[in-house]
Amino acid sequence: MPDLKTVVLSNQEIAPGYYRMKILAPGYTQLSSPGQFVMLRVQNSLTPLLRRPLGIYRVGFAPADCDTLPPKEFVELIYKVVGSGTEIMRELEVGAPVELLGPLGTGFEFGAAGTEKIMVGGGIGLVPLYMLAQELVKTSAVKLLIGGRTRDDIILASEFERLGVKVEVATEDGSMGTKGLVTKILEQQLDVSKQTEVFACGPMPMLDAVEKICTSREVPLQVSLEALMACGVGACLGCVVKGEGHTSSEPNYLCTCTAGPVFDATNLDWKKTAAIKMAGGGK
Amino acid sequence: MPDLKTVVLSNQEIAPGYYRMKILAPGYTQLSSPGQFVMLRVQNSLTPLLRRPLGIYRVGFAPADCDTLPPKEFVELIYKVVGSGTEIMRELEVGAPVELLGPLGTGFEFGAAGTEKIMVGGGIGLVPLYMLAQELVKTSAVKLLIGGRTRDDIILASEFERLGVKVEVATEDGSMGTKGLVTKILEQQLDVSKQTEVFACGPMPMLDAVEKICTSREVPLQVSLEALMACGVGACLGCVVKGEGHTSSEPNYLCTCTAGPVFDATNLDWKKTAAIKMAGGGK
Amino acid sequence: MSKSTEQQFKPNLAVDVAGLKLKNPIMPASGTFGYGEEYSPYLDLNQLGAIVTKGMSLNPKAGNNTPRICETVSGMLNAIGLQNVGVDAFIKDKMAFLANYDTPVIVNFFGNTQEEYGEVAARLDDVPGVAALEMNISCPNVKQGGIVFGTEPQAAAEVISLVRKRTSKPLIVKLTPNVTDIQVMARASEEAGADALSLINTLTGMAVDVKTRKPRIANTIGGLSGPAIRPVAVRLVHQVVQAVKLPVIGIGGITSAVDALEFLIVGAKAVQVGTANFVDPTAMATIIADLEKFCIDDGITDINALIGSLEL
Amino acid sequence: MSKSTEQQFKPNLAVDVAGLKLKNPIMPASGTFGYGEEYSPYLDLNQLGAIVTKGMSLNPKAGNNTPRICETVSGMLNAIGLQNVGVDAFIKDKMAFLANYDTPVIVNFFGNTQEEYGEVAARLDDVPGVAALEMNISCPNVKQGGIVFGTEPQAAAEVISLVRKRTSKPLIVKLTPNVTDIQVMARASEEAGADALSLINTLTGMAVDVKTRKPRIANTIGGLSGPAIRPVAVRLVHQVVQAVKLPVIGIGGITSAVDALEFLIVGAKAVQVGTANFVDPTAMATIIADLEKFCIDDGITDINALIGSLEL
Ligand SMILES: Cc1cc2nc3c(=O)[nH]c(=O)nc-3n(C[C@H](O)[C@H](O)[C@H](O)COP(=O)(O)OP(=O)(O)OC[C@H]3O[C@@H](n4cnc5c(N)ncnc54)[C@H](O)[C@@H]3O)c2cc1C
Ligand SMILES: Cc1cc2nc3c(=O)[nH]c(=O)nc-3n(C[C@H](O)[C@H](O)[C@H](O)COP(=O)(O)OP(=O)(O)OC[C@H]3O[C@@H](n4cnc5c(N)ncnc54)[C@H](O)[C@@H]3O)c2cc1C
Ligand SMILES: Cc1cc2nc3c(=O)[nH]c(=O)nc-3n(C[C@H](O)[C@H](O)[C@H](O)COP(=O)(O)O)c2cc1C
Ligand SMILES: Cc1cc2nc3c(=O)[nH]c(=O)nc-3n(C[C@H](O)[C@H](O)[C@H](O)COP(=O)(O)O)c2cc1C
Ligand code: FES
Ligand code: FES
Repeated sequence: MPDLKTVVLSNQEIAPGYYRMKILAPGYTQLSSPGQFVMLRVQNSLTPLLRRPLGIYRVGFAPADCDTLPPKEFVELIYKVVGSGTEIMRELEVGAPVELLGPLGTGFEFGAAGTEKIMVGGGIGLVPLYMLAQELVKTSAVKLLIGGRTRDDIILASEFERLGVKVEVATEDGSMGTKGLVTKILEQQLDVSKQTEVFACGPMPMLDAVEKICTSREVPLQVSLEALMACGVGACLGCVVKGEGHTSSEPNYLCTCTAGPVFDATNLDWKKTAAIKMAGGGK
Repeated sequence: MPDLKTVVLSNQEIAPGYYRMKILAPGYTQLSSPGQFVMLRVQNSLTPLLRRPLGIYRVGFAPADCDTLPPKEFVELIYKVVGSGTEIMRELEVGAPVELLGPLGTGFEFGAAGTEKIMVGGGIGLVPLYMLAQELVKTSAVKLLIGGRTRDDIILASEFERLGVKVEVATEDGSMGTKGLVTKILEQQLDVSKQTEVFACGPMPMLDAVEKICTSREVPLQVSLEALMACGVGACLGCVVKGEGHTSSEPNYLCTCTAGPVFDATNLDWKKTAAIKMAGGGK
Repeated sequence: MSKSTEQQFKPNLAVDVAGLKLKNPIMPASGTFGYGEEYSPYLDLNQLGAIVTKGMSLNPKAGNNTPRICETVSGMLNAIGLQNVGVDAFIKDKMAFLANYDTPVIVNFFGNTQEEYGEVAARLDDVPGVAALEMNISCPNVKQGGIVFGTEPQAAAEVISLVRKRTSKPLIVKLTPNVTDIQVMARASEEAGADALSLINTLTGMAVDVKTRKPRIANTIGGLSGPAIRPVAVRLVHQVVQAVKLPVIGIGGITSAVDALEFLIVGAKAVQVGTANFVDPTAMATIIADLEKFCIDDGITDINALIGSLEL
Repeated sequence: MSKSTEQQFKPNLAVDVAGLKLKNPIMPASGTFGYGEEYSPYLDLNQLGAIVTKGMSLNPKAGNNTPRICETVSGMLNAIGLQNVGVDAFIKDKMAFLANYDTPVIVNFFGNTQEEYGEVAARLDDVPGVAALEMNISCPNVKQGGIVFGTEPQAAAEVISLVRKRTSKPLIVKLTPNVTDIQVMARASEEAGADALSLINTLTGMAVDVKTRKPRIANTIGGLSGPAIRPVAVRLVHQVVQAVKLPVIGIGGITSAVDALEFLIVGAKAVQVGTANFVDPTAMATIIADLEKFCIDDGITDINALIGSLEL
């Protein structure tokens, strides 16, 4: 989990409002596991003050600038511009200095080899599922169910297909794939599947619905959560969620940044977690 | 005194630590008079918070990008990198957005046509003297005495020579021109001159010495002062200097931003003004 | 609501503060807008909810030595020392300009003693065009060994009562944030006869030049203002709104409509913009326009519906 | 002095705070450095002047609801609610790790009642490896209707005297900035038996999400920290240094060696770095290196010569 002062290798819009950024990141191909994240300092300045937590989309090596140099190890992020920090990220050019802390947190367990894997995601919730898919396809059939309001919210589908993942899409307005919520196609899938494990990342209402579906069918579920974070390393206790059995006299707070961001759904006090409103970060 | 949201036209190092920036500035060729300044917001961000006061070096028109467009009216600044704001300025590229308030303040009186004019300056103190020289050479013989610690501090000499100004240099280490303080050559000049008017801009110890010399010889002197400024328009009362006859029961504070930055030396309570330490701006 | 109907209404931005009718809740903070004239080339003063002048005292005041200001992280320190032309010169020389506008003029004032406070208020009482008085109680009480009026409920109540007797204009008392319990000060001001409260004045602060080892401002200690202090200001306004029935004017670090909305939502009836004027002379015009836009986007027809809309 | 001789000395950075010998004046602020272990991958804990732990209470404490933090302009609000494992679990589970380092460990603690404060101090008293206690008095006194101990000189003095009797370790009292007169609190703490004072704890603040109309943190009000508050902190440390003889540890918005120097120059013997750790986990190492560089550049052989060197 090095703390790197490093540079942007590339930064491009991939869909309206969504960007892909490659950052030079020595060590990341060895260190990163699916579901982990980084804390990115978008510029050396006191506004915005805090680092931004961003999921690791992919790690790899990019060709060097000339033959005699070694290839460049990178981490790739996919981000949506929502506020001050991501606004600044959008403007970063090749070579811009950034500070990168990571990989951080506890990622996904891969589950039993061979059993069917269903991933459910929406928007930037797809980000941590990509590296997971890279692993899962090695041993199992993998499906990805993507949900969104309209077709503009559906990103990265072909990237997952290229890994051999079977992708299905649901949009609320029917502009792409099945019309309706992604949970509808999840239920249809689970109706026909036998041994399945589910991995989900996305907005809290979606995770909440997925949890209800999986729990009622006794399907194992791992979820990746978001939380407001200051440190990313378990020091500030800002990012906690309530764990299973939490009471105020016997607290069981779990740090999203260390115990998570990926949790086995049964380890969470699900009702209280689902009630968290992220109140936007914002200033 | 428009408040412009505008852009950088060019930005280059002209000597170690000194930069020249051209900014698109409709109206400036008509509005600006020698000795005035601008308040520049170097970027749209809350750190640094305040605008920076910078003297107007020159105004003019730059060729348009294509024949069918009108030429670009610009203001040109010369700045030394000393702290957070000028650090950011240094990094600004062509097209970078900046906010420009000005021209502000009261500049130089040109004095009697025909009498010899001696300008004394050092470092960025030369900046406001350039437009002054452009005016003075129209009617009078103009000399510029530049002082500095070493030859690296001597900037813009050839620019003034090109206007027809006779330039003499003094450096404390003798690496260029006369060895010693610029006030030494000022005294030599005044010894041989008859009707002379002096215009000075530079560090306070230099201005203080110049004032003593001119007062003792009854030579008219205008000085351009620096002060920490928040508003630049006379509203905050942060930038005051003590005027002639100032006492605490009968205060005579003058705003450097409106009554100045150029003052007739006799209008200032010179002892108290010379004692001001600018304590660096800094944070 | 469809896009087209959304655009069809013009939301009401007018608010009422202690009987003062303001076109909108945006006005400058005292000491950051001179006597109004200084910013008139940049801003149509008729657009503003009100104009608040630099603080006036009985006699002209010289102010502090220089340097008087310095920049801090997302803020600034000032120790201007309340330099002003004195209330008589103000009435004679500065009010005439402000009479050209139909915007209510709020005159900020202070004194070194109770009597001075009272006398300044009395002199302003029959001046036409003065819509209200804003009483700055963040000043040391010369007779009480320099303890700041606004940090002692008893001292504050006494001077406010005295001023109350000498003016018939709406009296806004401006509170200092440098106290343990702002609710005590707010209640004391209410009971003593204030018509409205405004807060916050600056937080006391200091900065040091590590090279020269000297304070960055001549007065050693100064007042911190700007965006850095906004969370403290929002908290104090929230606490005051809960403690008193008086209308409250929120002040502290406002640079944008969103910043202003924080104060309105916690319950301020209007807000003052200070340091932001220095950074952007047109800041208040932008804030007013953006407030209107916010209302339209959120389907709010009257900004008064937003005031105090905090959900706890 | 020529460039070459300038480089030849290694300045002394060691300071003494109430008998505690520190390698240098830099240590983390409580609650921003976990129990030390969290940052050990990024920083050699042996480099630090001291390690200050998260605040400990008698029983484990659950802390507040979420969201607990939010970013503000050049700062952040937190209302963690003093979540901690409880003093016994701390002694059992967390001290073992810290024993691997030769850096003094300062344990921050608090209570809901006088008795709880006393009991926590007593349990830490004979724990080997605990170099000193830092007593957080910014907590509401449950028995006194929730008034914060640190805002009432009498309440503060009582609880400090009581703790003083139950510990033989150096006792650092950490003051809250949310008071009218910090000098009164500082003197009360000195008289009650504190060996050193540390300040400031966070300023009380609040932020509102204007879209949802809700406070940004679940607790409504939180503590403001970070660079935004530094001028307030420097002022308070300056005032405290003038009021008492005790050594003072400066805290508030330090991100760089220059920031730390402001506090040292006004008279702090050491400083704590808080929020900056989140922004840059190596901040303290950089600050220590830059302090040394500053001394070399300025020809200062002993950092103690800088402490209190303010020129007024
Ligand atoms: C473990 C984890 C992984 C994430 N992965 C991704 C990703 O791969 N792609 C992506 O686009 N986004 C991701 N997010 C969300 C991302 O952190 C926020 O969108 C981002 O911080 C917003 O910053 P901003 O400055 O643009 O917004 P602002 O609203 O200006 O941010 C203000 C403050 O709120 C925080 N904040 C705002 N929204 C969120 C949020 N949803 N989650 C956490 N903090 C927030 C910011 O970090 C900052 O501290 C992830 C969040 C977490 C916790
Ligand atoms: C009327 C006037 C004309 C000037 N003309 C020029 C010029 O043409 N070229 C040039 O290089 N410099 C000029 N200066 C000085 C210039 O304003 C400062 O160098 C600049 O503000 C430093 O900003 P900074 O952020 O780099 O430094 P920092 O030290 O980070 O600035 C911190 C604060 O102190 C203020 N400050 C610091 N130094 C000065 C100073 N010397 N004068 C006034 N404020 C200061 C800054 O504006 C800012 O508010 C002029 C100053 C004045 C008052
Ligand atoms: C340069 C300056 C001068 C000020 N002068 C006064 C004054 O004369 N009277 C007063 O009540 N407040 C005065 N203030 C305080 C402001 O009115 C306001 O309360 C404070 O700056 C906080 O608002 P802001 O953060 O928007 O600047 C002054 C503030 C500044 C920055
Ligand atoms: C997330 C967080 C948790 C904190 N927890 C504690 C604590 O448990 N005990 C305490 O005395 N201070 C606590 N503080 C206050 C800090 O120790 C410090 O006094 C304050 O943050 C100011 O310093 P800074 O601006 O460098 O952060 C906490 C601060 C933060 C930001
Ligand atoms: S973000 Fe600080 S503990 Fe998780
Ligand atoms: S800079 Fe504000 S009055 Fe001159």
